[in-house]
Amino acid sequence: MAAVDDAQQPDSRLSKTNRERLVSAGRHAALLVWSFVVLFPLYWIVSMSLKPPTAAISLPPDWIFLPTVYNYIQLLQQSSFVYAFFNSVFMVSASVILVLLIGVPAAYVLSRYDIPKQRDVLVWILSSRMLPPVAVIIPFFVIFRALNLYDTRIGMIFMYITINISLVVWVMKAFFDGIPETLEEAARVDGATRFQAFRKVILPAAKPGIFSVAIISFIFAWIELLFSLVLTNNNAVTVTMQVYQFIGVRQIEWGMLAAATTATIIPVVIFVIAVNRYLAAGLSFGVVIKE
Amino acid sequence: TRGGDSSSGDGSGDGTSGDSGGDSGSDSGGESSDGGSDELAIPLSEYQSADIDWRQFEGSEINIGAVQHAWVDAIKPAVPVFEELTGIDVVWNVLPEQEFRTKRLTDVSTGAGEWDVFFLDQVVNQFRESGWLQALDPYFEDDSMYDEEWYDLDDLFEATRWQAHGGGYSDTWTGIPITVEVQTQFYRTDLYDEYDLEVAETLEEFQSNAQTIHENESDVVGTVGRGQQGYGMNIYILNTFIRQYGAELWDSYPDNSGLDSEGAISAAEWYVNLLQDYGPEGASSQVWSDVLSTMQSGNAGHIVSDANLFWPGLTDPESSDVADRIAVAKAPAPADGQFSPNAFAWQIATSQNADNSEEAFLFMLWASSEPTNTWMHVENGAGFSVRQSTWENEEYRSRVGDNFADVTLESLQAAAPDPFDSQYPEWGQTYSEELQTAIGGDQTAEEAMTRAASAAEDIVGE
Amino acid sequence: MSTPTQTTSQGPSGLARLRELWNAYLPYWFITPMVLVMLLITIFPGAYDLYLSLVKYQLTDPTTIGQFNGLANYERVFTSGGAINSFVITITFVAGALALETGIGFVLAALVTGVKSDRMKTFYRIAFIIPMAVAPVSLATIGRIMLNTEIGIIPFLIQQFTPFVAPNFLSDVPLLTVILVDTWNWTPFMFIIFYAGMSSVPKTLLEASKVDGAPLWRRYVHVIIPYMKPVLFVAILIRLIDLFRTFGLVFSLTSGGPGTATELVSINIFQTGFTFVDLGGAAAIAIVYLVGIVALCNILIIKVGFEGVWD
Amino acid sequence: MAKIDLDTVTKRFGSGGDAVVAVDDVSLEIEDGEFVVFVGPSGSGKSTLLRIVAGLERQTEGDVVIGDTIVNELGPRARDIAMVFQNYALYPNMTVEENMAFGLKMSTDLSDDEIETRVRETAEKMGIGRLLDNTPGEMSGGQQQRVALGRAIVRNPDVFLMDEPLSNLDAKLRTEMRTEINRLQNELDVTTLYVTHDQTEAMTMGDRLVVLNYGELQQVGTPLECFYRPKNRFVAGFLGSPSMNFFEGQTEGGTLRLDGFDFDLTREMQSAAGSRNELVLGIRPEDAKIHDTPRSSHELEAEVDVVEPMGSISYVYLRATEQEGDRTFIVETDGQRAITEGQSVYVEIPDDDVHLFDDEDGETIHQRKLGEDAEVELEGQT
Amino acid sequence: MAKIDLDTVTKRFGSGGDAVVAVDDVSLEIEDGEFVVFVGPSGSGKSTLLRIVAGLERQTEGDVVIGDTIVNELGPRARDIAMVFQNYALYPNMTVEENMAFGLKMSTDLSDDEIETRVRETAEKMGIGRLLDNTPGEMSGGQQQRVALGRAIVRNPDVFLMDEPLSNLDAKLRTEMRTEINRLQNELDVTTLYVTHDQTEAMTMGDRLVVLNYGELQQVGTPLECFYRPKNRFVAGFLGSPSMNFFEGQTEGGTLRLDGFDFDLTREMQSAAGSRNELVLGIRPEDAKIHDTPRSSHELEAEVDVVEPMGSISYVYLRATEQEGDRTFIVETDGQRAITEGQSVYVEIPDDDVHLFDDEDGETIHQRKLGEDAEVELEGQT
Ligand SMILES: Nc1ncnc2c1ncn2[C@@H]1O[C@H](COP(=O)(O)OP(=O)(O)OP(=O)(O)O)[C@@H](O)[C@H]1O
Ligand SMILES: Nc1ncnc2c1ncn2[C@@H]1O[C@H](COP(=O)(O)OP(=O)(O)OP(=O)(O)O)[C@@H](O)[C@H]1O
Ligand SMILES: [Mg+2]
Ligand SMILES: [Mg+2]
Repeated sequence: MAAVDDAQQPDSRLSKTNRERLVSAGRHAALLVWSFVVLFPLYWIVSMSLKPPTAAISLPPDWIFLPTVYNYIQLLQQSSFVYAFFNSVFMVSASVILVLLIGVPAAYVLSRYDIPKQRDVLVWILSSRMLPPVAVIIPFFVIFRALNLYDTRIGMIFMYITINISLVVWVMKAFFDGIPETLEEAARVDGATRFQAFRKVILPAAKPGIFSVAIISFIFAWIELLFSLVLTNNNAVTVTMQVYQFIGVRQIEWGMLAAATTATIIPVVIFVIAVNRYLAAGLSFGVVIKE
Repeated sequence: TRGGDSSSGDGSGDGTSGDSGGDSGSDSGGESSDGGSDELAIPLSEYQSADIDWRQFEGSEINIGAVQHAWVDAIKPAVPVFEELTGIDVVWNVLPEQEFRTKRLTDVSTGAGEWDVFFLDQVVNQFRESGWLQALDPYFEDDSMYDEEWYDLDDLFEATRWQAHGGGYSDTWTGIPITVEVQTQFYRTDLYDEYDLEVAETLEEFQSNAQTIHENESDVVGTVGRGQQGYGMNIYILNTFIRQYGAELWDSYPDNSGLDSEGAISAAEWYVNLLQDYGPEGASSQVWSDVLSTMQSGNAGHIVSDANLFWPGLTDPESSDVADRIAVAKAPAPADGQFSPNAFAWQIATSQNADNSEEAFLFMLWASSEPTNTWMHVENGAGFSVRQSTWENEEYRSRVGDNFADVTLESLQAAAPDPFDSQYPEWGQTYSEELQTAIGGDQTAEEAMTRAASAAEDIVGE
Repeated sequence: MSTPTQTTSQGPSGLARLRELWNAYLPYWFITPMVLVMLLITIFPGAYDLYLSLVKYQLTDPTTIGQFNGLANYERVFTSGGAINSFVITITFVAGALALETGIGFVLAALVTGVKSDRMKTFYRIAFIIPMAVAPVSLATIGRIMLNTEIGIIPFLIQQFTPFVAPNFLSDVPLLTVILVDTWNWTPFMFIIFYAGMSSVPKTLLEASKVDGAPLWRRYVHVIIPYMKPVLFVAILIRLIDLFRTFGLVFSLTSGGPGTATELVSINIFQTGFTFVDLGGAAAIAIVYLVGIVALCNILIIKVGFEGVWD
Repeated sequence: MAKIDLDTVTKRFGSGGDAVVAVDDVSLEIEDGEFVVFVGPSGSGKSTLLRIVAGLERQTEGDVVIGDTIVNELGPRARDIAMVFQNYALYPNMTVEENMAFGLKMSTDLSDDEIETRVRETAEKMGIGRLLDNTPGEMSGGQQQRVALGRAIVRNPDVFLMDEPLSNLDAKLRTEMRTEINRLQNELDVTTLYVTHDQTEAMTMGDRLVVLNYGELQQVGTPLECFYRPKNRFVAGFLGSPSMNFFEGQTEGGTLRLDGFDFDLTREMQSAAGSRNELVLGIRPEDAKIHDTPRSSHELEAEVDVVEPMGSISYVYLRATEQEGDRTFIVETDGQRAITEGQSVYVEIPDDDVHLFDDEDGETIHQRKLGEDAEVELEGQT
Repeated sequence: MAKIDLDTVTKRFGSGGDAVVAVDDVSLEIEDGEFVVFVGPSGSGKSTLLRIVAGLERQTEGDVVIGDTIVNELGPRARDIAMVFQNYALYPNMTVEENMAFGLKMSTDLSDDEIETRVRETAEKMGIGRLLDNTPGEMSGGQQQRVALGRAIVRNPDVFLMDEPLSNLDAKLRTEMRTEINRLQNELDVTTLYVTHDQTEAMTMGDRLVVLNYGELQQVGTPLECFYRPKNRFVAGFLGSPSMNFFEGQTEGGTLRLDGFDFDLTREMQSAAGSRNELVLGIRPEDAKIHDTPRSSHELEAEVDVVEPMGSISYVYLRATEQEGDRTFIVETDGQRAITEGQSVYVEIPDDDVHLFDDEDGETIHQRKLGEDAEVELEGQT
C-alpha cells in the first residue's frame, strides 16, 4: 500500500511531477536523517574494529585511515569465538524454528476459537516476559540443573523459546485477527481440513507477520545475555559471552570488542536480507473480498 | 570434541596484547590433549621437588570460574604444565566482571558447585559468612598437599595474605591470593617537561600540577579519576585518601563507620574538588575504562591514583597515543598524612559444594607457587605478582622497568587493603552513590559523607 | 501379526484415524505445546519467587534462611526509599522511551511504506532493523566511550557541526541519555512490526478514504491506525513490558547512577538480590512489580480504548 | 445420495433482545439432483441459509440433513460441497490457477496433471483462460467472480451452493454462464442451491423457487407457480419486474372501491372474497393495457407521469386521474408507441389477469386466469 | 463546474509484451450535470476508467480534465468526487454510521449534528436505518452494498462515480434505488459516471450511454440511439437481452443466403450493402414473430429447441429446419402461448426490424426502421 502519496492541498499549483518530487524528497530527507542516526554509530563500531587500537579512541577522529583486518584475524583464530559463534547460530536458528512451530499455531487458535478466559490466558502468556531476567534466573538455574539441561544446547534452545514464545503468540494473534475469516471458510468448503486451511491459506497470508516475528525472535535470542551466562558453561556457550570477553578487568580491547560486535551483527543482517522480501508481502485482501 | 587450542597462546609479549591472544574463555581443557606433544612452558622438575603428591587426583577435572583478568591470559599457556603434572584437566570459564559476579553468586548460592575454583574479591566475607566458602586450612595442614618450605608463604605480601583471610575478618584461609594491584599515580612526562613540573608527593603538589596542565592545555584535563558509583569504583580510589588523611573506616565495627570523620570528609572534599576543578566533564560517571582511555588518548595530564595494572596499557604503543610520554609514581598523600595506597588482591577460592575441592587446592597452590608466578611475570607479561620475590627479580624488573617495579614494590609494602566486611557491598554501594552525587555537584562532599556514614551504620547495624 | 495395540484402533486405517484425530482436536494440538511451555516457564519461577518473598532469605545470615517472614519483605519494599524511587524512575524511563520508540517507529514505517524505489526500500528496511542486533552490553560499553565528554565522538560532532553545546550525557542528563540510547537500540522493534502491520492494510480502504476526501493525517488517524490497531497495540504492549524489565543496557551505561538517577526496578532487584544477596527482598520487589505490570496490562487491554480488539 | 433436508432451521445472530433472526423456522426438502433457486429481498437470509448448509454457520435450532446423516456436527469438509461466495473469497496470495486447483488438491487424489487439465478446461469455459497466472488483485470484478465460479465448478461435489455467482457479469456473459451452469448441473446431477436477484435466473434456472422474506419461507414451488400462483402479496410483488401493481380498496357489494377508480368483481372473485371487506387488487404491468380512447368498462382514466423507454418496450408510469393519493402505477407498452408525459390515457385492467389479496395477512384469495395450455402446464408441474 | 473531459486516455497495466491495455485511447466529453452510463463486457475497462477519473489510477497516456483544470496531477481528494466501489470497500472497523459519516467529516465542515442528521436520512432512504450500529461484517451483501451507495450519496460532491452500485440488490430494491439515484442526480445536478451490467439501468438511467469493449469506445449516444442505431455489431449484440440474433451470409443478387434460409433484401438494404458480399443480418428476439402456419415470404421454418418461460413472456430457442450448423436463435413470445419443444413453427423476420452489418469490421450498414414517433423522438435527442 502506498499511504502517503497524494495531494495535500486541493488547489496545489504544483504539477504532480514536481510535487511528487518534493514529497519524495522530503520523505527521503527524513529517512536519510534517521539512516544517519542509525548508521553512524554502526559505522563507528565498524571503523573501530578496522583501526589500530590507539586510533579507535582518539579525537579528532581519523576519518581516513588504513583499515586493518588484524582484529578480525585475531577473532577468527580464537577457536572459542568461532565455536560459540556457530553454536549460537545453530541454537538460535533452531529455537526460532521451534518457537514459530509452537507459537504460531497457538496464536491461530487464540485468534479463531473461543477460549474460555481468553484475556487471562493472554495476560498469563505475557506474564512470562514481565519479570526481569535477574528475578527468575536463579529458579531457572535450579530447574536446569535438576533436569540436566544445564550447559546443553537443548536447554539453551528451550530457554530461547521461553523468551520468545509470548512475543510470537501475541504478535501473530494480532496478525491472524487481521486476516478475513472468509478465506478460511472458502478453503474449508473447498475440502481443506482446518489444518490445511491454516497451512495453505492463512499462513501464506500472514507471511509479513511471521517473518517479522522471526527476525525479532532471532535477535532477541541472539543478543540474550543473562540466561546464556548462567545456564551455560562450555558446551552450549553463546556468542554474546564471547563478545564480552574483551571487556577485561583492567583493559578493554576496543578493537576486538568492536570486531566481535560487528561479527555478531552479520548473521542478523544476512537473516534480514534473506527474508526481506517477505516483510512487505502486502496482501490487499480488500481487492478480493468485498468488505 | 572441538579442538580448543588457540594458536597464539602466548600473546605477543607484553601485558596488553596478551589479552587478545589466548583467551579461550570457556575452552574445555583443550590444552590437555595437545599439551603432551608441545614443549612445556615450565619444566616439571620445578614442582616435583616439592613434597606434594601431585598425582593423587589423576584423571579428574576442575572447573575454574574466572574474570577476564590479565592473570588468566598470563597463566593459561602454563596450564598444560599443571595438567601434565597432576593429570587433572582444567576447564576454564572466563567472564567479564559483572557477569562473573552474577554467575558466581548463582552457582555458589544454589549449592550447584559447578566451579571448583573461582575468583573472589570484595565479597569474600559475604560468601564466608553465608557458609559457602571452604576454609583452606585443612589442606594446608595436609602433608600430601602442601609443602611449606617449597611454597614459601612469607614471600606473599602481607596485605594479600591478610585479604586471603577474609580481609582480616577471618582466622582461616578464605582463598589464595593470585594477583595484587596497588594504586599509583600516572603522569605525562612531556607536559611535566613543558611546564617544568615536579612529581607530586603531596596532595597539594598534585593539585597544583593538575591545575597547571588543566589551565594551560586546551584539550587536556588536569587529571582523571573514577567517579562512577559501585563498590569497586569511586570509593576504591577515595579510600586511599581517607586512610592517608588518617581516618579509619569502621574503627569500631559495627557502630562507627568512620565515613563522617574529619579525615574522611577532608579526603572526600579534596577528591571531589579535584575532579570538579581539574577533572574531565562528566567525571562523575567515569569508570576505570574511561579513566584509562582518556589517559591513553592523551587527553589527561594525570591519573591521580589508580591501579598500577594500567601501566602496560598506558605504555603499549599499540593502545596508547602517549606510550612513551607516561611515567608512574607513588600516589600522592596529604602533607601531614601517611603514605598508604589501596591495594587490592584477587584470591581464588573453593566452595563448600564444589566436587573437587582437593584438586582445586592443588591448582591454587600450583598457580601461586613461585615457579609459576615467576614464569608468568618473567616470560608471559604479567605484572601483578603477589610474591615479593618477583618484584626483586632482575629479569622481571628489566622488563617492566625499575621505576615501575620500585614504585609498585614500595607502594605495596606500604599498602593497606580495604576492609571488606560481609555487608561491604551494600554499604559500599550507598557510600559510592553518595560520593558520585557529590562529584556530580549535587551535594557537598560533607553532606555525601555524612549521609554515607549514617546509611552504612544503618545497614551494618541491622 | 497381531499386536495388542491394534485391537484398539477401530477406524479404517491407523493413519487415517490419526489424521482424523489430528483434525478433530486441532485446536488442542495447536495450543497444547504452547501451554506446556508456558506452564514450565511460569509456574516454577513464579512459585519460587513467591516463596522467597515470604521467607527470610538474606544469604549473609545463613541461620535464618527459610524462616517464614510474613510480609516483612514487602513491608520493606514500601518503606525503603530505594524501591519506591526506582519504581518512579522506571515509569519515567518507560514512558519516555516508549513514546519515542512508538512515535519514531510509526513514522519510519509510514515513510518507508511510501518509498517507491524497491532498492531504497530494502536499504531502509535493513538499515532500520540493524540497531536491534547490537547486543545491549556491547552497545553500552562502546556507547559510553562514544558519549564521553572528553574523548567521545558524539560530543565532538555536536560541538563541531552544530551550534549546540554537548551536555555531559551520562552525568548531567543520565535518564535522557539512557532513554535515547534505548530508543536507538529498540526503535527497530516497533519499526518491524508496524511496517508489517501497515503492509496488511487493504489498498481498497486507502482508496476509499482518499476518495472520501480524507487528508493524509486523517487517513492515518481514521483508517490506517484503526485497522492496524491490534498490531499496534501488541507492539506497544510488548515493548512496554520489555522496557519495564530493561537491565543490561542501563546497568552497563550508568550502573543506575549518578546517585540513583537511573536506578530502574530491574537494577534494584539485581542489587538487592545479587549484590546485597537478599534474595527474599529481591523476590518481594519482583512480585510487587509483577502484580503492578499485570494490573497495568489488564487496564490497558480493558480500558484504554482497546476493548473489542481482543474479544 | 445428496438429498438435503432442512428441518425447522432457525438462525439468530446475537442474543437476547438484540438478536437478529436471519433464518426463521425454515423446513425444506431438496431432492437429490434438484436445482433450487433462493430469492428474497436483501437481508432475507439467503446467504445465511446457504452458509448453514455449508456448515460455515451453525444453526441456532433445527437440523440439517444431507443424504441420510444429520450433519449438524460436521464441518464443511465432511459435507462435500462446493460454494461460490457472494464476496468471492478468492485466495489473495494464489494465482487464478492455484485458486481453482486448490479445492481439487484438497478433496481429491487427482494427479497434478489431471488437475491442471481440468482447471484449464474450466477456465476456458469461464473465459478466463488467459488470466490463469494473474493474482486476484489484478483482475476486474467480473473476472474475479468468474474465478470464484470456476473454482466451485471445477470440483465435482455432491452439492453446489452458489450465492449470486453472476451478479457482476454483463448480460451476455451471464446468459452464457447460466447455460453453462445448467448444463453442468444436468450432466453431473448435482444438488444445487442457487441464490440470485436476477428475475431471469430465478425464472429459468431452477426446478423450484424458494421465496424468503425476513428469514421466513414465503413460497416454495416451480418458478411459474410462484409467478402465476403467488401464495401471497409479497411473492406476487417480489417476482416480476417491474413489480405487480397493487391497489388497496374496500368491497361494496360486487364492486371494489379503489382510490381513483372502481373495479367490478366477477362472481368468482366475490365468492373468493367471501366476507372480507378490505381487499388488494394486483395487476402486472404487462397485463394492463393502455388505450387512447375508452373501450370497455374495466378501464380507468389516467395521466402519464413518466415514460421509461426500454428499447422494444416502454414502462409507463401512470397516475389515476381521479385518485386522491399521489401514487403511480406502471404499465408496459410497446417500445415504439408514442406516449408523452402528461398525456391522458385509458388503462384497461382485464378481469382475467387480476389477483386479489387479503389486505391484512396478504394471503392470495383469488389467482389470475391463465390460457388453457399454460394452465395445463402449470398443473402438470405440481 | 464539473465538466469532465477525457482526452485520448490510455491505461496499460504491466509493461512491455505483458502489458494489458485496460483503456485504449478513450476520448470523451461529459457535460456538467450529465449522467453517463458505462457498459461493456467484463474486463472491458469500465472500472479502470472510473478509477482514472477518481485519480486512483494514473493513466499511462492522455489527460483528464475536470472543470477547467487538468487533474492528471491531482489526487482523489482534490477532485471532489464520491465513489461507490465495485467491491464496496467499506471500512471494516467502523459502524455503518461511521462509514457513512466519514466522507462528510473529511470533506466538509458540517457539525456533528448535521452530519448525523444527513447520515440518518440517507440511511433511511437506503433502507438501512436500523443497521446504523452494525459493522460491515454483520451485514448481508446487499446491505453492505447499500451502505457503500449511501456513503457516496450522503456527500455532496461535484462528481459521482458509481461502479455497479446495485448489482447485489433484488429487483424491487433496485428499482427503488434507481429512482432514488436519478432523483438525487437531477436535484443536485451532479455529474455522474455510472457503470452497470443491468440492461434496465443502462437504458433508463443515463443521459448518454458509453459502450466499451476491450478498453475501446464502441459507441457514445443516448440509450435509445445505442439500442436502435447501434454503430456496430458489437453494440447491437451487447445491448438488449436476450441478445440480437445474428445470421451470417452472402449476398446473391438481392438475396442474402443464410444458413437455413434466404432473406430477400429490400432495395434500401441493397444500396446500403453496395458491393459488400459478406453480410450479417441482425434481428432482436422481440422483433421476430412466431406463427404456427406460414404467412408471408419473409419467413423461415424452424423447430423449437427449448422454451424458457419467463412469466408474461417466454423465450423460444429455435433451430432453422434447413440449416447445416447447429446454432439456435431466440424469439420472444407471449408467456401464455403454448409452445412445446420439438414443435415446428414459422418465424417471421419483418423487413423493418432488420439490421445489416459488415461481416468483416462489424460496422452497421443498415439500421432498422422505427415507428414514426420513435423516429422523431430519436432524432430529437441527437
Ligand atoms: N491491477 C491490475 N493489473 C493488471 N491488470 C489489471 C489490473 N486491474 C485491471 N486489470 C485488467 O484490466 C482490464 C480492465 O479491467 P476493469 O476492472 O476496468 O474491467 P471492468 O470493465 O470493470 O470489468 P468488470 O465488469 O468485470 O468489473 C481487465 O482485463 C483486467 O484484467
Ligand atoms: N454476522 C452477522 N451478525 C449479525 N447479523 C448478521 C450477520 N450476518 C448476517 N446478519 C443479518 O442477517 C440477515 C440475513 O443476512 P443474509 O446475509 O443471509 O442476507 P441475504 O439474504 O443474503 O441478503 P443479500 O441479498 O443482501 O445478500 C441480515 O439482516 C443481516 O443483517
Ligand atoms: Mg447474501
Ligand atoms: Mg469493474
